[in-house]
Amino acid sequence: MYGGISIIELLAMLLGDDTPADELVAKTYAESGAGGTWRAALHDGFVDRTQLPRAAVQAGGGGGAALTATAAGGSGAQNGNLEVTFLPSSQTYDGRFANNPWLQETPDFLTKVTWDNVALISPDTADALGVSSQDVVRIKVGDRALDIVALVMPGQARGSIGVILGGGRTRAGRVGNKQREWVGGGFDAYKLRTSAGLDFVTGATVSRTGTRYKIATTQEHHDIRRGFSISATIGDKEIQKKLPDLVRETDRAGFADVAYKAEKTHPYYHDHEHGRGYSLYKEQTYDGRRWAMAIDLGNCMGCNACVVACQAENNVPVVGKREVTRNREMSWLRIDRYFRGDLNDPEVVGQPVACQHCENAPCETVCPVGATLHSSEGLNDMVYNRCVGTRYCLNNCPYRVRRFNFVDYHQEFNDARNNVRKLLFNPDVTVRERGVMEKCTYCVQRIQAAKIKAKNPAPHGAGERGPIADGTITTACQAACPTEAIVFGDLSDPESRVSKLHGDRRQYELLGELNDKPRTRFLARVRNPNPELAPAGKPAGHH
Amino acid sequence: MASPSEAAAGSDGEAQAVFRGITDDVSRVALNPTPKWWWPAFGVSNLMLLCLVVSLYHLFTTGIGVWGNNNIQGWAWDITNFVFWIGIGHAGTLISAVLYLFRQDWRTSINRSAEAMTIFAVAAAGIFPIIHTGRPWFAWWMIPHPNDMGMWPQFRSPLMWDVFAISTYATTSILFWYMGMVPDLATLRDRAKERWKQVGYGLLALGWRGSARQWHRYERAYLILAALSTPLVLSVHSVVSFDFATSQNPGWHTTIFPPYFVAGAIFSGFAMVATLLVPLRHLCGLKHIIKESHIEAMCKIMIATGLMVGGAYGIEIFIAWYSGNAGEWFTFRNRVLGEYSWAYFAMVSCNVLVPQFFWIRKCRTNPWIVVGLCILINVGMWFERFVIIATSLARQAMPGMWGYFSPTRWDVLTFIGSFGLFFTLFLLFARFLPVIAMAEVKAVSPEAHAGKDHH
Amino acid sequence: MTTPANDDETPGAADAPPPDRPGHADGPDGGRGDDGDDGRGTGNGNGHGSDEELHGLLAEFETPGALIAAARKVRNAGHTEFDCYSPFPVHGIDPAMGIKATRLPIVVFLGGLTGLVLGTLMQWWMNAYDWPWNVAGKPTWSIPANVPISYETTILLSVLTTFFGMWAANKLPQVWHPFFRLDRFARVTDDGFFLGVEAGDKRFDLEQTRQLLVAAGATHIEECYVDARPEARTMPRWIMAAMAVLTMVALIPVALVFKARATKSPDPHWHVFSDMDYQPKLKSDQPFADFADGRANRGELPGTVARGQLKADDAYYRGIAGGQWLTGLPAQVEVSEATLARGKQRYDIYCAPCHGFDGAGMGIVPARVEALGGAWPARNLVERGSAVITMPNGQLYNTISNGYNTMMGYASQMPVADRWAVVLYVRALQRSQNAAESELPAGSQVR
Amino acid sequence: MARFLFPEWTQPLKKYVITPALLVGPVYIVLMAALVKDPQTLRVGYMPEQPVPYSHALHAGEMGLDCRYCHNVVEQSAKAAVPPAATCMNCHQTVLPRSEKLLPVRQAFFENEPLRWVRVTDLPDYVFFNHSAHVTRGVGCETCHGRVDRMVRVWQAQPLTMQWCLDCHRNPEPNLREPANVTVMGYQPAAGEGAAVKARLKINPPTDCSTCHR
Repeated sequence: MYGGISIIELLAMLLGDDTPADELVAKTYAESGAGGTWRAALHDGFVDRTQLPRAAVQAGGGGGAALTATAAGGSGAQNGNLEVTFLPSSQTYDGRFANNPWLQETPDFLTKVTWDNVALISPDTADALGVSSQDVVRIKVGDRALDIVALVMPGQARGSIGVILGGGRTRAGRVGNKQREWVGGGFDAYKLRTSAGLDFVTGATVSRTGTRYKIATTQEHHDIRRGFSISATIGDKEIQKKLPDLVRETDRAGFADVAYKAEKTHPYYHDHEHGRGYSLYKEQTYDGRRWAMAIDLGNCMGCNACVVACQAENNVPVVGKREVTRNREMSWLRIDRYFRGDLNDPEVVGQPVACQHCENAPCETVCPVGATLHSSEGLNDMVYNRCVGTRYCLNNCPYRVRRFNFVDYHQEFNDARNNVRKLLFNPDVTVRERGVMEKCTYCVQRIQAAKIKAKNPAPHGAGERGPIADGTITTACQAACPTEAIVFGDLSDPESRVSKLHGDRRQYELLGELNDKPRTRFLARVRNPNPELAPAGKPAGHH
Repeated sequence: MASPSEAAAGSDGEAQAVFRGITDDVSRVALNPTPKWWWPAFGVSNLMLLCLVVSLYHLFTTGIGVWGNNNIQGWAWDITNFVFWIGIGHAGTLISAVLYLFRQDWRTSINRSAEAMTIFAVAAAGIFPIIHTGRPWFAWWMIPHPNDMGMWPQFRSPLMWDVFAISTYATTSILFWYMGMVPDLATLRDRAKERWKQVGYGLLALGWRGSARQWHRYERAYLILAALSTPLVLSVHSVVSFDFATSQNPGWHTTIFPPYFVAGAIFSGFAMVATLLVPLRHLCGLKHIIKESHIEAMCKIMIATGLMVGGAYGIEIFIAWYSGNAGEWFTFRNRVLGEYSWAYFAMVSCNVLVPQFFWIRKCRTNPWIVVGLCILINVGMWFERFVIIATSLARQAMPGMWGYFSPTRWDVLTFIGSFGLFFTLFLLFARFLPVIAMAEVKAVSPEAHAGKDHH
Repeated sequence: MTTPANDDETPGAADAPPPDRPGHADGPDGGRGDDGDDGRGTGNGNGHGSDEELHGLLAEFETPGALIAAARKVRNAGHTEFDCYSPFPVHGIDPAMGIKATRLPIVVFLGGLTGLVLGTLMQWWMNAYDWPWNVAGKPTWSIPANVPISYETTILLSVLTTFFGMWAANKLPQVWHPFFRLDRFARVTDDGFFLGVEAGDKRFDLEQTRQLLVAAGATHIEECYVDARPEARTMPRWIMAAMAVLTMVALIPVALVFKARATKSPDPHWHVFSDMDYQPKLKSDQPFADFADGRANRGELPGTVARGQLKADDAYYRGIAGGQWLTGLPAQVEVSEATLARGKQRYDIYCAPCHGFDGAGMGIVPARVEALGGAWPARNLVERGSAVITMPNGQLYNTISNGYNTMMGYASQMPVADRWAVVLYVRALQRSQNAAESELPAGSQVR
Repeated sequence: MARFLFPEWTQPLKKYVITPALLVGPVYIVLMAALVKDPQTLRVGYMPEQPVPYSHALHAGEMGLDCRYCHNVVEQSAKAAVPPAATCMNCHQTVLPRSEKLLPVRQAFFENEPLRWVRVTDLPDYVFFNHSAHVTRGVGCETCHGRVDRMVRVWQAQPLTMQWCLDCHRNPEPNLREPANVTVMGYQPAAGEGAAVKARLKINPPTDCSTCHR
């Protein structure tokens, strides 16, 4: 864009050849004998029939038992003999993407930490060390020492400190440089990592430095373990009670029962069974298309691809660390992560939550100006330019998926240096200003584009107008999902994938007892753990 | 006719002296040179008002983000302050209208200042629904008017009900207050010595001359306004409570809210009236008009409403448990035992325990104790709204979006500023307008029947 | 404590010197106030000026009870144009004076009813009729949700009717009244009880009425005069002038608005609130200074191939087959009436301006050049023996796409399919322009 | 100081000044606010200076060029496209090739700079209008842009407010014509033409929020 040159060109120039890079590559391609034209290969993105041969592998016997023992017991090492493992960051990898604010603000899929890298300590070890989350600890290995903020992480192995790499850079750029506590930037974990121990080192000593450092997480926005102890217990107990309702799961045996219906598995609210079927008034009906989504929890692995895709597609602003600590992250799609069971060896459950597009949307009733209304196709439309920002809809949304622009998150564009970043915006989506509410729209810009395209006559010929075939419209999150956990489509077409998933016996509505009639439905996960890996005393699946 | 009036009626000149005494004492407050205590008080109020101006400027130029509100607690101090002030703004109309309908003659000593307080509290409350919006410059979209968007307001929203309820209430309160004040403004007109006051009060008094034919219609209109204000005052806080009661959130979605809010409003309103009047009667030398018995009566009402509010707290919890609704029950357990339990216990102790001191006579008669307890009650009532709004929102149905609210300095400044607005207006009122309804006090005094034949 | 109002307890004090009335020393009505005071100063019936007119008699009583008794007497004496004045409503005076119950409650009821109907109609019309929104799947009209607002509008209109109705019925505001001229009357808002009989009453007689009032127990009786000079009753000129000026000033914005409506302006329109009207995003047709070409639109990036833009088919995209111009048509081009119609439409839009609708080369552009004194005929596409007739389809397609000689390429204006349609149409045009009459279908030959 | 007495001439003031002012004043204020805010006052008639004195009246009117000659993607895309200088040069390399007025066009063409036309019809960025969806359904250019063939310098002819859009979305028939004639200026649709087009093309314009706001 700025007339730079690529590595290939630079190397070629050093060799005295100033052919442009694309020609060099094309030439190499032609010489490689891969067949076909370079242009075609570039278009397809791959060259057919060049994959590696399929290999046959077999699991070695008995390995599982050993793994189980380690996971459950851990090393139980004492301070001074702790293990430190170096983990690539899920956001900045080894630090190379540190200057990308989208990634910096994407919450890590397990820790939900943004803008910083941390040292993960298991709850037991943390208790033994007297360390709690947000304490800055000094990790010493030999003569090397690192001050880094600790995060008590359920599921981290006992006696092992997981140090996440990728922070503390000083020349990454305006975003990625190590900054003040309120801005983030993390800690330089390479102070501890030598070529002698690239993946892990042992013999570490951990001590508290006495200072604290605010971590910005998008879940448990503050440390629930601090303060009044009953409060933490109440919250934790409640989460454990709610979980089977929110994230429904079954095991192979449960699923084998032909009468299994995820809808009926967990009556958290006692009237769940008979909360349906009666209405005081005549409800609205939808004659035409009915857009809907299905999210298969069995496929979702919490990789965050959908979160970033949504951010890119929908002009979702990056708000910065301080705003995240104030619970003001703007991401329209969040992946809730919960721990279940023993905190030292928990099961992790995740759930992507965006606007559910309820047919009886509680947010709509309360808007005084009609800024959020239902479309004739069942979308819960949000009109940014009508919004006066009472935030009542946010308060009344049981799923808490609405996001408010508390300050002008696009103020940086007043600065000419950021001009080029305007190119990041999707021109088909409004860039929201401060004071308005926003939320997932089911990528309505894509829906509208497809609808117009389907109705427009073909470039020539006498106006062919076709229906929108199932799969023509993909939402950004769906397109990015590597496991196809998200399916979007039209419920009025009984053959569409989404219709079939909505009829699946694994489907259930999130908080269905409220009778909001969400258009997004979840499919219960079928857990099928290896019995040898399942921890002792915890049967695989527990319903 | 009661016997004291007969005694008073014995001498006609005495009756006139009594009336003149009332006129003198009340007019003196408005017409005499500014008392020494007024300027420092006004200065402090103005400083607080300045806080409001500064924080509003910062708010309008930066956004709601200057406050601690977030995507979990969309409302926090802003709406807490709004409900707090609107609650306080209930006592005035209640004293004026309801007690008038019940023929509680003692109200005449306090109704004028209580009404004034109502209006100023409604003014302080009224700014919050507007400034709490993200784009206050578009708040006028809530007023139904033809426009080039072809859009109308959405009347199912309780916020629209609020718009109508509060504007009706503000209008009614102001008209009621002003109408009641006209004869007294005429008194000030006729006694003012400076030309600007003569003209000013003269214009405000509309040429009132106490004609019997005019008194006749005036009294009838006053009665009608009282009759209209009584259901209105009950409806306003009910409508405010609908903001919460008609929502879907556990902790908000409660049928008990309308009566509970109204009781709380009367409770806090009387506490505020007492807080203001106890010093006022000392400072303005009105002890013989605003008598100790009036303060005591207000204290007794506070015991009653405090118990009602306490009962509501108990019933809320009972119903949450009895409903068997797991989410509801959790919200209430969390309220009492969760991370906001400090706010809950502040609320209960201030609202339920504190008024119990009023059973003791000394606590009702000692001005320091009365003011102290009343301030505590208002603190408690603020916490009640905070508990309902912020703590209910903190832990709703999705544990993935649980959070904790921390106010910023701008939250505090805005709140202080709203007090500044209230006190500034009240001090201006206490300085320039008749703080006591002279005509009404005269009308209910035993001397009003002097010289009548007994048939 | 004494106040000016009760300095004069004795009737004689009515002869007190006239008070100062500053502010009326000059102007057309200067001295009017003094005249009024003179009238009052000598107000006991002797010697007031001829420009004074008797308004009535004002009697003072000591107690409310005395006032009631006096009112009854005056009424029994047949007076109707009289009124009692008191600092507070004296109970029992209404029957004594014969005041009929006011009709205010009925008016208020009607006002409230109007409020109820208007409030309900407004909500129905706005939410259920004019634009029925689908709000949370609820019915567009359901009474319960509309009760609070209907209720509030009912109360609001009732209150407004009460308030304004009462003042209107009382004929207030009326800051001027003859009795205000009497210093004593100032006590009516303090401790005085007065009964005033107006001179306009048909039973009024100065002496008899005075006797009646004395008999009724008045402690003090005064005559009240009004200034009868016309200049005291006409508005001062400056008020008229101010009103006229105000009216003129109010018309200025009206004039400005109508000017704005009637004229065109090169200035961009005024955004009252420009929220999100201009967003930081870049749209395809926006300028963008950070790129050398000044455009935000990047077009195709060199060295990349977008999905679906491989365009590997030479015959279709370039009109070449086997290194030669394509002579037939690519497989994608369907020879049909629809294609031909499309081709004609596109030809008429893009080609006809130069080549003419008949293809003869004299379109509007060459005609314009000629009119301006130049000469630049476009190529005749249909001329018998022209190279255009013999050139292969592929070459014709290529000429449309990339231009030839002074003709620019139309690849950016016409999609590929359209260009082939135009090729098809040009062929048809050539054929039709050079057709023999015998080739026409039977029945359409020129007779 | 003596009492102040209001003079008697205040009596007619009530009748002739205060009451009329109270009645007329609010009406005046509301009416003026409405008039000022009215798009007819604020928006219609915006006629900016253009970098080149291009005359639609000459090209589209007198010479009869089809709108689509320059606004060529109007049938396929959301935007009608402001033509690049190359489109001008299609003709102007031979017609008036040395004209002073056309200097910016030649400069833009030969130096690959954009010709910065000033946008006349500009909707706020939160409104997503799609030309193709309207033009291919038979909404004429003229309906929104007015008689461009008579404008020497183009000006905004319609208020383009939401209410104005809604009026047509709710009752499209009066503004529909055979799609082949969309570019015809001064077109008079035959009786029943709109209804026929609406039925044939199954035109049912939505009034959902997300139709225009995304």
